[in-house]
Formats: sequence, structure tokens, C-alpha cells
Amino acid sequence: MFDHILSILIFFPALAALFGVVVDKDSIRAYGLSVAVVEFALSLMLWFGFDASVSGMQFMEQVSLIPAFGVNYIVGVDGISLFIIVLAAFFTMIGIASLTDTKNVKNMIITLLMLQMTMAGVFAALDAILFYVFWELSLVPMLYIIGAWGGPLRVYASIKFFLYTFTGSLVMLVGMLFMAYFYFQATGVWSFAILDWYRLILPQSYQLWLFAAFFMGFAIKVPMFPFHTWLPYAHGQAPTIGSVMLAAILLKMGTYAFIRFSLPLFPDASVFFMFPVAIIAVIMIIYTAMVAYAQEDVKQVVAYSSVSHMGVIVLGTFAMNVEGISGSIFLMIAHGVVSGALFLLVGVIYDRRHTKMMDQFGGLASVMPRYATIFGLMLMASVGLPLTINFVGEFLSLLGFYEQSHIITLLAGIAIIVGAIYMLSAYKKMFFGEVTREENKNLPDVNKRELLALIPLAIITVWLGIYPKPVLEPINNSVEAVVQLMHDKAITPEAKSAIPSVIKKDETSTQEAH
Amino acid sequence: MELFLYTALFAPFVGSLFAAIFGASPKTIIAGIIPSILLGVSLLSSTVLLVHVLSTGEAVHVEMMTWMHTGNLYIPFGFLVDQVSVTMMMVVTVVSTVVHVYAIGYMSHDKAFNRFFAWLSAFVFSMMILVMSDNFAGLFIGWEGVGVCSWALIGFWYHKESATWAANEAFIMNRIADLGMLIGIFLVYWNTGTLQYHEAFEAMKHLDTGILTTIGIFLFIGAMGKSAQFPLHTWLADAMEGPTPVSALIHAATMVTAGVYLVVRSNELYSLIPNVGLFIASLGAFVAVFAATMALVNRDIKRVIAYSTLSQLGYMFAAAGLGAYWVALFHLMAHAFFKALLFLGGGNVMHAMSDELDPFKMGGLGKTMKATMILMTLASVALAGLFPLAGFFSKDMILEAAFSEHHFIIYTVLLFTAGLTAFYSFRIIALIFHGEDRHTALGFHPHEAYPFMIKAMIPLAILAAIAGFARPYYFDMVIAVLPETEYHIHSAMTYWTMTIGTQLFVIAAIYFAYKKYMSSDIKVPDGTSEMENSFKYKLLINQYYIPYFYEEFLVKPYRALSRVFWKDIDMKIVDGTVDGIANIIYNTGENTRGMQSGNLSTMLKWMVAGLVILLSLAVIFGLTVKYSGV
Amino acid sequence: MEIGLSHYLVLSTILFAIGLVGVMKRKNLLLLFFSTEILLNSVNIAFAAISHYYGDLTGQMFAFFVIAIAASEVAVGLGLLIVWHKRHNNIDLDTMSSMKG
Amino acid sequence: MFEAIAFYLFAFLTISMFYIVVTTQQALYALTALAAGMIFISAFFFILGADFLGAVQIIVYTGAVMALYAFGMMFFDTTRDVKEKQGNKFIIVGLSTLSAVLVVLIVSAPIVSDNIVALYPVVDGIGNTQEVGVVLFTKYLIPFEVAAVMLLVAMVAGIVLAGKKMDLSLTLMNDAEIRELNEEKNKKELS
Repeated sequence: MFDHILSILIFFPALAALFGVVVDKDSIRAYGLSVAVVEFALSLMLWFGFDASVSGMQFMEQVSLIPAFGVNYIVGVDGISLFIIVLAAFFTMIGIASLTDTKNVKNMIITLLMLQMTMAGVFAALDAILFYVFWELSLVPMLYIIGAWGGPLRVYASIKFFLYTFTGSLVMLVGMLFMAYFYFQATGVWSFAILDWYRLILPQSYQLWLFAAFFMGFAIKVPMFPFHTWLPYAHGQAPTIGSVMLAAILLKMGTYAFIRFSLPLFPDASVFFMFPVAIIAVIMIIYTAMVAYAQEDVKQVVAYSSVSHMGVIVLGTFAMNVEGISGSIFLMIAHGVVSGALFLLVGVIYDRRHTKMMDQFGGLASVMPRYATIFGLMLMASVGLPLTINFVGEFLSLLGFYEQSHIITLLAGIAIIVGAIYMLSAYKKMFFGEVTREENKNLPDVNKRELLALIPLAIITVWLGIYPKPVLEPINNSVEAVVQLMHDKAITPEAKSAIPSVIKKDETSTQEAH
Repeated sequence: MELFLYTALFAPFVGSLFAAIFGASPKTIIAGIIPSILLGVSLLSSTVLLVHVLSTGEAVHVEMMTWMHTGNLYIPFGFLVDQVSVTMMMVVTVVSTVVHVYAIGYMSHDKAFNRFFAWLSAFVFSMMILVMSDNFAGLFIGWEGVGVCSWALIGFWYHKESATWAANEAFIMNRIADLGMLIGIFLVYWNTGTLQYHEAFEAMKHLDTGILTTIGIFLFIGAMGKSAQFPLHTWLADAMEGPTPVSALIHAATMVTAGVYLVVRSNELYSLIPNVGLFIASLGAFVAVFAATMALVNRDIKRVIAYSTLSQLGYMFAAAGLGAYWVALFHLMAHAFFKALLFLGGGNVMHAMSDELDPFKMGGLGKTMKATMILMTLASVALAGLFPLAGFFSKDMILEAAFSEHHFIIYTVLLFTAGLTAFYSFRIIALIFHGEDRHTALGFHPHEAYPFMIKAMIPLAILAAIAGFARPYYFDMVIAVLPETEYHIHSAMTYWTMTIGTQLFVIAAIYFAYKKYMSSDIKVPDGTSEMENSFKYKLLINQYYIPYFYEEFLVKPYRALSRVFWKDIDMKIVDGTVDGIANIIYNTGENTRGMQSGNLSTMLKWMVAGLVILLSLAVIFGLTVKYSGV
Repeated sequence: MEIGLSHYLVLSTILFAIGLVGVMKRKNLLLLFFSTEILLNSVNIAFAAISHYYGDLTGQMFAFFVIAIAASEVAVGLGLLIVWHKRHNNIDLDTMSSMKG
Repeated sequence: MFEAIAFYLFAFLTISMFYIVVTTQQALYALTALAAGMIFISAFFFILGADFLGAVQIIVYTGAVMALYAFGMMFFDTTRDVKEKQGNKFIIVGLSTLSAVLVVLIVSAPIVSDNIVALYPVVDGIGNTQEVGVVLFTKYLIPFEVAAVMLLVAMVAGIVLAGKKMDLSLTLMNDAEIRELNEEKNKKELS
């Protein structure tokens, strides 16, 4: 059963989407939901079949595609990618379940299933070309979702989204080709397999250039300052479901790729670029948080808050130690859950009032108490309250980076202040005060379908905040392997000292025990 | 004992959940009663633990489960009940039980009754985590938890703009301090490799003083926010927008003392860095007098009491900073009782006066509200530090500590503040309960609170009266974990002079307050009197213009800067660059499409031109290769 | 005076340049075809010359295929030209601008 | 000596013929000059010992291609001159000269002559035609066949294109008639 589970996970939704074309319009919703449920069940099976104590890749599959150039279909998961895959399947499921009645529901569901294929593919791919293919393919459904169901500026937003990220990815592709070429030079064999590349130690000058090339692709995807401007447009114009998928899963591709590619392939360059990247991350955190505070549209607040949180994730990634990287991976999941939920919540009010402007609301807490409660919970999670999911990630990320730089961490820590400022002021504008507008007086509270999507998210938010172990433990084991690999590969003395060795510490501790 | 520990901890949580179930439904009296009963259970469990700790002298330590474990970081949910935390637990559970019972009456007309109890119990739960945790991370959970509950409770009447504003202000200002705390925690982790109190403090003994100083400062920044020390103090007065039971429980008795608790808890750290301790003591003394002066003129009962709280927190920090940790903790306990009592009394007055807070509009309320008057006077006497009430014992110890440590400036400041405290406390007592009846003319018809509310306050009154006598037993208990610093003034003569002198000074201040505010010519100030136009008065009533300063120089610039960042930098510069690049590419295409004229002749010319360019390149490269010597 | 490879190549280049002038200058489509013939022939000379001076037949082979291509080009090109002429009654280059971008 | 005289003579003739082709206003003159130029080029082939190529040049170009052009020209009204608006002559001549100079520079560079080694050396004592035949039908057999197919395709294409509606002259019909014709055709296709 488990032999081909990853391929099934990747291609089952695609196949189902193809069959979906012939499904009757009235039953497409049930069809899509059942496919998504099966997919989610499969991803849960993957989780239960996953051996948390093993740090390497599991459920590996390999099929040769272009043997002459070493392009293979290789998929596999480790603790780093496992949970994002599960999260992707989960969000596809609740996304379809909570889908409101839009035009062309059939197309939307088919598109979402295709999107699910690309998301599962990106995070499972262990071959650079395969990764690239899924990476680019994921743009297409998103382009369609924004372009077809978006707001008035949808064409501009979707084209900007597509071209911007596509440009970055092309630079990344060039980097990949060079990497493969260097591998060929070193070994005489062509290979695009990431695990093969892990074994290659490059001179620092090569690393710097390749790091920069990969960085372009990843940074735009994350999106890092100053490449972030496509995001507010994409979120602003996308329909609710589009924003949810974009924020929850697609943005994570960038940070995931940092951990999968940049860090283990170019440890010296990563250390070399650590401070520039960290400074960018700090700018992202503070600057976009301030921009978020100035917004008038609640969806834009959430959109900019995403950028701010992604800054913390990037910072944690570049902490280069187990605490920081584990924290950033955990924060990816946390931010996926929380921002996804926040976008869903914004969608709830948008469905009722057809506006997202905060000055149109006010006093909603008394009209829609359940809505206000769930929003409040997600708000608290977003500002990083302990015992919610975000705190674990943020705490670990910042803790990790504190070892590298005190000042930068102090600046990045301002995130918890500015985050509170924009979130609370947005909440105040929407929910507090008197109900001033007539049309707000009789708004219905969240209905069953919306609760169906929101309650699981709320439960996850609290559950993983209190008991992160089931997720954190597999992550930790895989991250330890990555950090050890980086430590072993590092050639410059700065990098050797910046990246701690996991094994060495164990040895010294055992020595002390003697 | 574990069972009692968990009961003490989780009973408020269960109560909170219970009330939350009814959260959105209209008032259900059961949603108030059940949490109160559960708090009583928690109080009983805490008492059992207190007895256990007293009798055996051993701390109860349990580890419930792992929270975070990655790399070398290991944070469990661990709980420790030792002499310090059991004191705090007693304070928290006693005050909160009383406040819960009181609030059933106080909030009985509020339509969000159930929500109130859900949050109030949640607050108690967070506070219990804060005081019972055995590591810094757990402390931080409680720390933030009480922050959120405080936010929700200050902004409880969310339709009021001022309430929500105050709630956000409190939360954000606390967050600023929390950042300091977080950094402190990071420092502890990276220098000691653990966050468990015991192991961390053990490891700190071998650390460099510089690092310890940094840790101490950052942790204290965290404490400053929660305990509203200068310059992060403005939120506390604004927090009085919340319902009065909230003010009593959170902003007087428990949450604001968390900072003191943190310093006391970290006594092993602060003992190693006396310089930081001195700074804390100086700041404490400064805040004591600073807040007391603002309390002198304020015309809002709750704000006066809030400033008084601030001032008393200054006392506690002064004591803790001087190394008299047990004195600080003792004052904390005594203060919790009488200050909560004072607030609840204030709540009665507020109810009676239909939420009017200006004492100048009251006067002569003592006739209708005898019980409240007695209780509030008792609390004020205790606050002023008159023998034999609790305040006397605790405050006197702080003065003694300052004196015998030879910090005479701090001593003088604190002594002076004691006089101010007595003055402003009795100023409002006099204005509210004595003197001419000014309220009837304004159309108020005061009435006494429900009898059960008064009864609920009585335990606090008793404790405020007699807690001072528990000092020797208390001392014997806490020295197990806190440094044993007994203060002995060198001669009995000095001691008695000081004590009696202080008492006389305080009595004089009280007499002065009564004399000034009992007179019959007190009117509702209308901004015309000479005093109201004096610079001193303006400075004090405007809180030294600090909120004004924050508004003008921090909030407004932040807002403006955010707008600039969004409209100008993000939209124009960053996005403009992106769109600019796109436009350049687009325009290049637009401009060069003239080349594609459709005329074959022209196109052929372009082709030949391209050929010439390619050939030239070939020649150039050929020459470069030839002459570059390769 | 010995005639070397360079002579032939220079001649070929001159003819090619003339062909280029024709290609650029002529507006009559028929004459444009003529000019392309010149271009092809000038290259043929170069092929043949190189073939001769290096004693290698490949050049001639190429020239041979060039001639074949030229012949087919003429056949198709003339056919198109006739169709165009039938439709528009002229073969002036300047009147053709349907490819304007 | 004889070779040099022949080279310069024919060079002069070819250049002047082709010059006439690109300058003359008369299509007929151009055609005649082109035919003459082709024949003169074949002279070079003979000088260079490529007898077969020379023969092919005369047969194919002067025989077939020129005849084709001549027939083609019968379709056009050659008396009606095409008005040739001229752009900047300087650009045309300049570009051509420049490219010529550059090519000369390149071919005269010493680097070119050093790297050439004969792949299929000319064998002494065997006639050129025989050599060509051997190479053509061994090494270049497939290209040869492809070229043959290409010629066939070109022939078919030429016939189809030129021979379409030989009975109609679209130029002599007015617009209405053409439309009628098209409609008729559409109807036929629909039925």
C-alpha cells in the first residue's frame, strides 16, 4: 500500500479532475468533496505510515524519465515536507467544503484539484527538474483562479502574479542547470536528483552565484521584500478560496525550497548571505507590519501580515541551527493554518456585505458573536499568543536566530509588537464600537458550512499550540540531519562555526557523562 | 499533592469553559455561580498545598507533559509549588474568589454576564500558570495569557470607544515589555542551555556579570510592562475603563504584581547583580512618588486607586531591588487584599452613582452606604500604613530595609510618598462619604449594594486587617527559598523614632486631607478656580503630559509613517519599480514594432544590418582572441 | 601572377555585396528573386574555389545542393508570384504590408 | 598567366552583368544580364576544374531557371514598370560594402587557412564527373535523395500555385464577380 502512496497522492487528484469534466454540474460539489476527502485520508495515511524516528527520505519512488541527462521522477518525504503535504490536502478539502456558490463551480473544483496535484508534487519532488515542473505548474491553476473569479483588477493582478513569479523561477532554472552541470563535471554523470546534489561540495565562489540564482526564484515566491508587491494585488483580487490556498500553501513553497535547496546545497553561501537575508527579513517584518497597519481593506491587512510572518520564517530558516529551522518549518504550518483561517474569515464577511473595507463595519461583535470569537482566536494566534500554534514557531525561530545575532533578533522581535498593533486595530475597527450602519444590523452569524471549515482550523490552532510534539518531533529529526549535513559540507571556517554540529554535541555530552 | 495541584490549576479553566459555553446566550446566573464555586475549589486546593508546604517545607514539583522539544531545547509543562508560588496562589485564589462572588452581583444587569465570567476565570487560570510554572517559558505562557484576558476584560464593554482603545493600549504596551522578556528568555537559554528555573539559576552562578546584567535588565523590562512601571505606566490608568471587578482582580491584586513576582522568582539572578537591583529600587521609588503625585489631583475614583496601585508597585520594586525579596512579596500580598477591597468598594460607589466617577459630585454618601464606607475606610487605613493593619507591617518593612541598607534617598522618597498616599486615599474617602451632599442636586439616588456583595468583601477586609500579624510565620516559611534578609535598625531608639515618626506623619496627612475636603464649600470644580489653572495642577491632571507625549510623538508619527510606507514607499517606489520594469519592456516592444513595418525591403535592410553586426562581432572576437595572447 | 583562393573569395564577396544591394534596393519582386540568385551564385563560386584549393570535393557537393535549392525556390517562388499577381495585379513590394506589426 | 587573364576577364564580366541586374529598370534586361552572368560563372567552375558543376550550372540555371523566369514573366505586364521608390542609397550601399569588407577580413585572416583538411580528397587521374558521382552516391546519397524529393515537391507546388484557375483572371474581374465566385464555392463546400 505504502509503496506508491506519494504518486497516488500526486496524481489521484489530477485524474479525478480529468474525470470531473464529465461529472454532472449538480453533483460536482459532492464529487469534488469526496475526492478531496479521499486525498486527505491518503495524506493522513502517509503521516501514520511515516516513521518519525527516521531522519531521511521515506516512501521514495524512482522512475527514469530522461536517462541521458539524469532526469528522473523521484519523490519522497521527510519530516520537513510531510506536514506541508498533509496541510495542502487538508486545505483543499476544507476549501472545497466551504466553497460558496460562485459561477462555474465545476471549473473551480477541477482547478482546485489540479492545484492540489501541483502542491503535493512540489513538496514531494526530489528531482530538481520535477520540482521545477510542479513549481511552475502550480502557477497555472492559481492564475486561472485569480483571473476568472477575481475582483475588478483581476487581469492585472493575475498577470502580475504570473509574470513576476515566473521570472524569478527562470533564474532559478538556470541555477539548477548550472548545478547539474557542475555535478556532471565533478562526477561525469548527469543527475538532477537533489539527494545526489547533497553530496557535492562546491567551491565558495560557485556557491555564491548559485545561491543568488536560487534566491531569486525563492525570494519572489516567499515573497521577500522588495519582491512582495505582487502579493497584495493577488490577495486583493483573488476570491476567498484563492487567497486561502495562496497564503496557506503556495507561499510556503519558497521557504520550503530554501530549506530543501539553498541551505544544504550551499552552506557556505548561506552563511555568507545570512546577514543580508536576515536584514531583509527584518525589513519585511517591521515594514510590512506598518504597511498592514495603514490598510483600509481587511483582506490587505491579512495579506501584508502574511508577508510579515514570512519574514519570521525566513529568519528562522537562516538561523542555521536546529531550533531555528525547526521553528521556521513549524511556523510555515502554523502560518498556513492561521492565515488560511483568517482569509476564510474575511471571506465570510465579504459574502455577506460584498465589501472588505473596514470602515464599512464596526460593532460586529454584537451582531455576529460566534464570528467575532473565531476571528478573535485567529487574531490571537496571528499575534503569536502562547498556546496557539503560531507561538511555537515564532518562539523557536527567534530563539534560533538569537544565537546568530542579538540585535537582529531584537529588531525582528518587534514583530510581536507591530503584529499586535495592526491586528488589534483592525479587530477594533471591525468588531468593536457601536453598530453604525443599518445594513450591518441584521447580518447572520457564521453558518454551518463555514463552521465546518473554521472549527477544524480552530482546533488545530489550539491543539498544536499546546501539544506540538507530533509535528515537531519528525521535523526535528529531519532538521538535525540537514544541519549535520550542512556542517559537514561547510568549507569556510565561518560557516563551520556558524552551523553547529548536531553529532558533536552529543559526543561531548556523552564524554561528560563518562 | 499532585491532585491538589492540578485541581488548583485547572478548576478555573473548567469554570471558564463552562461559562464560555453560555458565552453567546443571554444572562444565565449559573454561568457565574459555577465558576465561583470552582474557584472556591481552587482556593481550597491551594490552601491544602499551603498547609503541605508549611508543614513539610518541601516544594511540590510535577511535570505534566512535553511542550516543545527540538534541538537542545526542552520545555515541559512543569509546575512547581514552593513557598513563593504558594503565596501567590493563595493571593490569586482568595482575591479572585471574592471578586467572582462580588461580580455576580456587580454584573447582574449586564447582558454579557456569561462572557464576563468566561474571561475572568480564564484570567485566573492564566495567572495560576504564571505563578505555578517551573520554567520561564511556562511563565511566559501565563504572562501572555493574562495579557489577553486583560485585553478582553478592559475592552469588555466593546461598544465604548474609550474602552477598546484602552484595551489595545494595554495589550500593545505590554507587548513592548514582552519583547524584552522574550529576549531575556533567549539570553537565559543560550547562556544556560535550559529554561527551568532551578537549572538556569544554578548555571547562572558561573556566568559573567555582564551577561547576567543583560539578562537581568531584559527580564526586568518584561516586568516593567506588566507592572506598569515608568515609562510603560500609562496603560494602567486607562485600563480603568474595564468593569470594576476586573480592576480589582487584574489591575490591583494579581496581574500587575506579576512583574514583582518575576523579580522575586529570579532573586538568585538579581542577587548576583546588585547594580541592576539598585536601578530597580530607584525606579520603584521614583514610580512610587511619581504615581502618588498624579493621584493627588485626579477626579476619577478608579484612576486615583489605579495610581495608588502604581505607587504601591513602586514600593514593591524598591523592596525587591534592595534585595528584600520576602518583604516585596509580603507587601504584594497585603496590598492585594486591601487594594482589591478598595476597588470593590469603589465599585459599590460607582453602582450607587450610576457609573459616575467624579468624587466631587458625591459627598455625604456615608449616610446611605454605611457598610461600603466602613470597608473602604478600612482599606484606606491599611493602604496608608497605619497600625495595626496589614499595610503598616509591610510598608514599614520596606522603609526599614531602605534605611538599613543606607539608601537614604530612596528612604526619604518612600517616606514622603507614604504621606502622599495617606493624603490622596483620604481625599477621596472624604469627598465620597463625608461632607456636604452634592449628589442629590445632580439627580443621583444612591443605594447600597446587594448584601451578598458586601459579605463577599468581608473576607478581604479581615485579611487586610490581620494579614500583618502573619509576618513572622510568613517569614519562617519563605526564607526556605528567598534570601534571609532581616533588617535590624541599629538601636531600638532609632527604630521607635522612625516608626512613630512615620505614623505621626501619616496621621497628619490624613488629618490634612479630611480638613481640606470635608469643608462645606467644596464644589464641583468647573475649571475656573485658581488652583485648577496653576501649572502644577495642570501638569498633574495631565499626567505630566506623558500620554500626550506618546500620542503626539509615538502614535501619530507611527500612523503617519505607516501611511507613508504604504502609499509612497510600497505603492510608489517598490511597486513602481516593478511596474516600471514591466513598462520598460512593454514600451520597448511598443516602440520597436515600427521595425516590423510589413515592408519586405525594410525588413531585409534590418536583416543586413544584423548581418553586419554579427560579422563585426566575429571580427572583434577574432581580434581579441588573437591579441589577448591566449 | 598566380590566382589564389583569396582572389576567388574576394570576387565572391563582391558579387555577394552586389546581391545584397539588389535585395535591399529592388522593389520589383521578380528582380528581388534575381538578386537572391546572385547571392546564391556568389556563394557557389566560393564553394567551388575552396573545393579546388583544398582538394576536397565537399565544396562542390554543397554548391550542387545549393543549385538544387535555388531551382526549387524559383519554382515555388514564381508560383506564389503568379498567384499574387493574379489577385493584386502588381508585384510591387511596397504594396505588401499585411505583416505590419 | 592564361588562368589570370581568364579570371580577371570573367570577373569583370560577371560583376558588370550582375551590376546591370540590380540597377536596370527593365525586367527584360535584367533577365538577360542574369542569364549571361550565370554562364560566366560557369566559366569559373571550369577554371577551377569542377567540370561537372560547370555543366550543371549552365543546364540548370541558364537552361531551366532562366526559362522558368522567362515563362513567368509572360504572366506579368512587363511593360508596366514597377515604380521603385528609393530610400537612402547610402544605407544600402554602405551596408553591403561594410559586410563585404568584413567578410574579406574574415576570410583573409590566417586562422582560416590553417584548419582545413580535405575530407574527400580529389584523386588525380580520374575525371571530375566520376569523382563527383562516387561521392554523391556514397556519402551524400541521402541528401541527394532528399534534394530530389524537394525538387519534386517544388515542382508540384509550382504547378498547383501557378496553374490555379488558369481560365480565370481575377484581376480582370470586378469585386462583385469575385464575391459571387466565392459564394458559389462556399455553397459547394457546404453541400
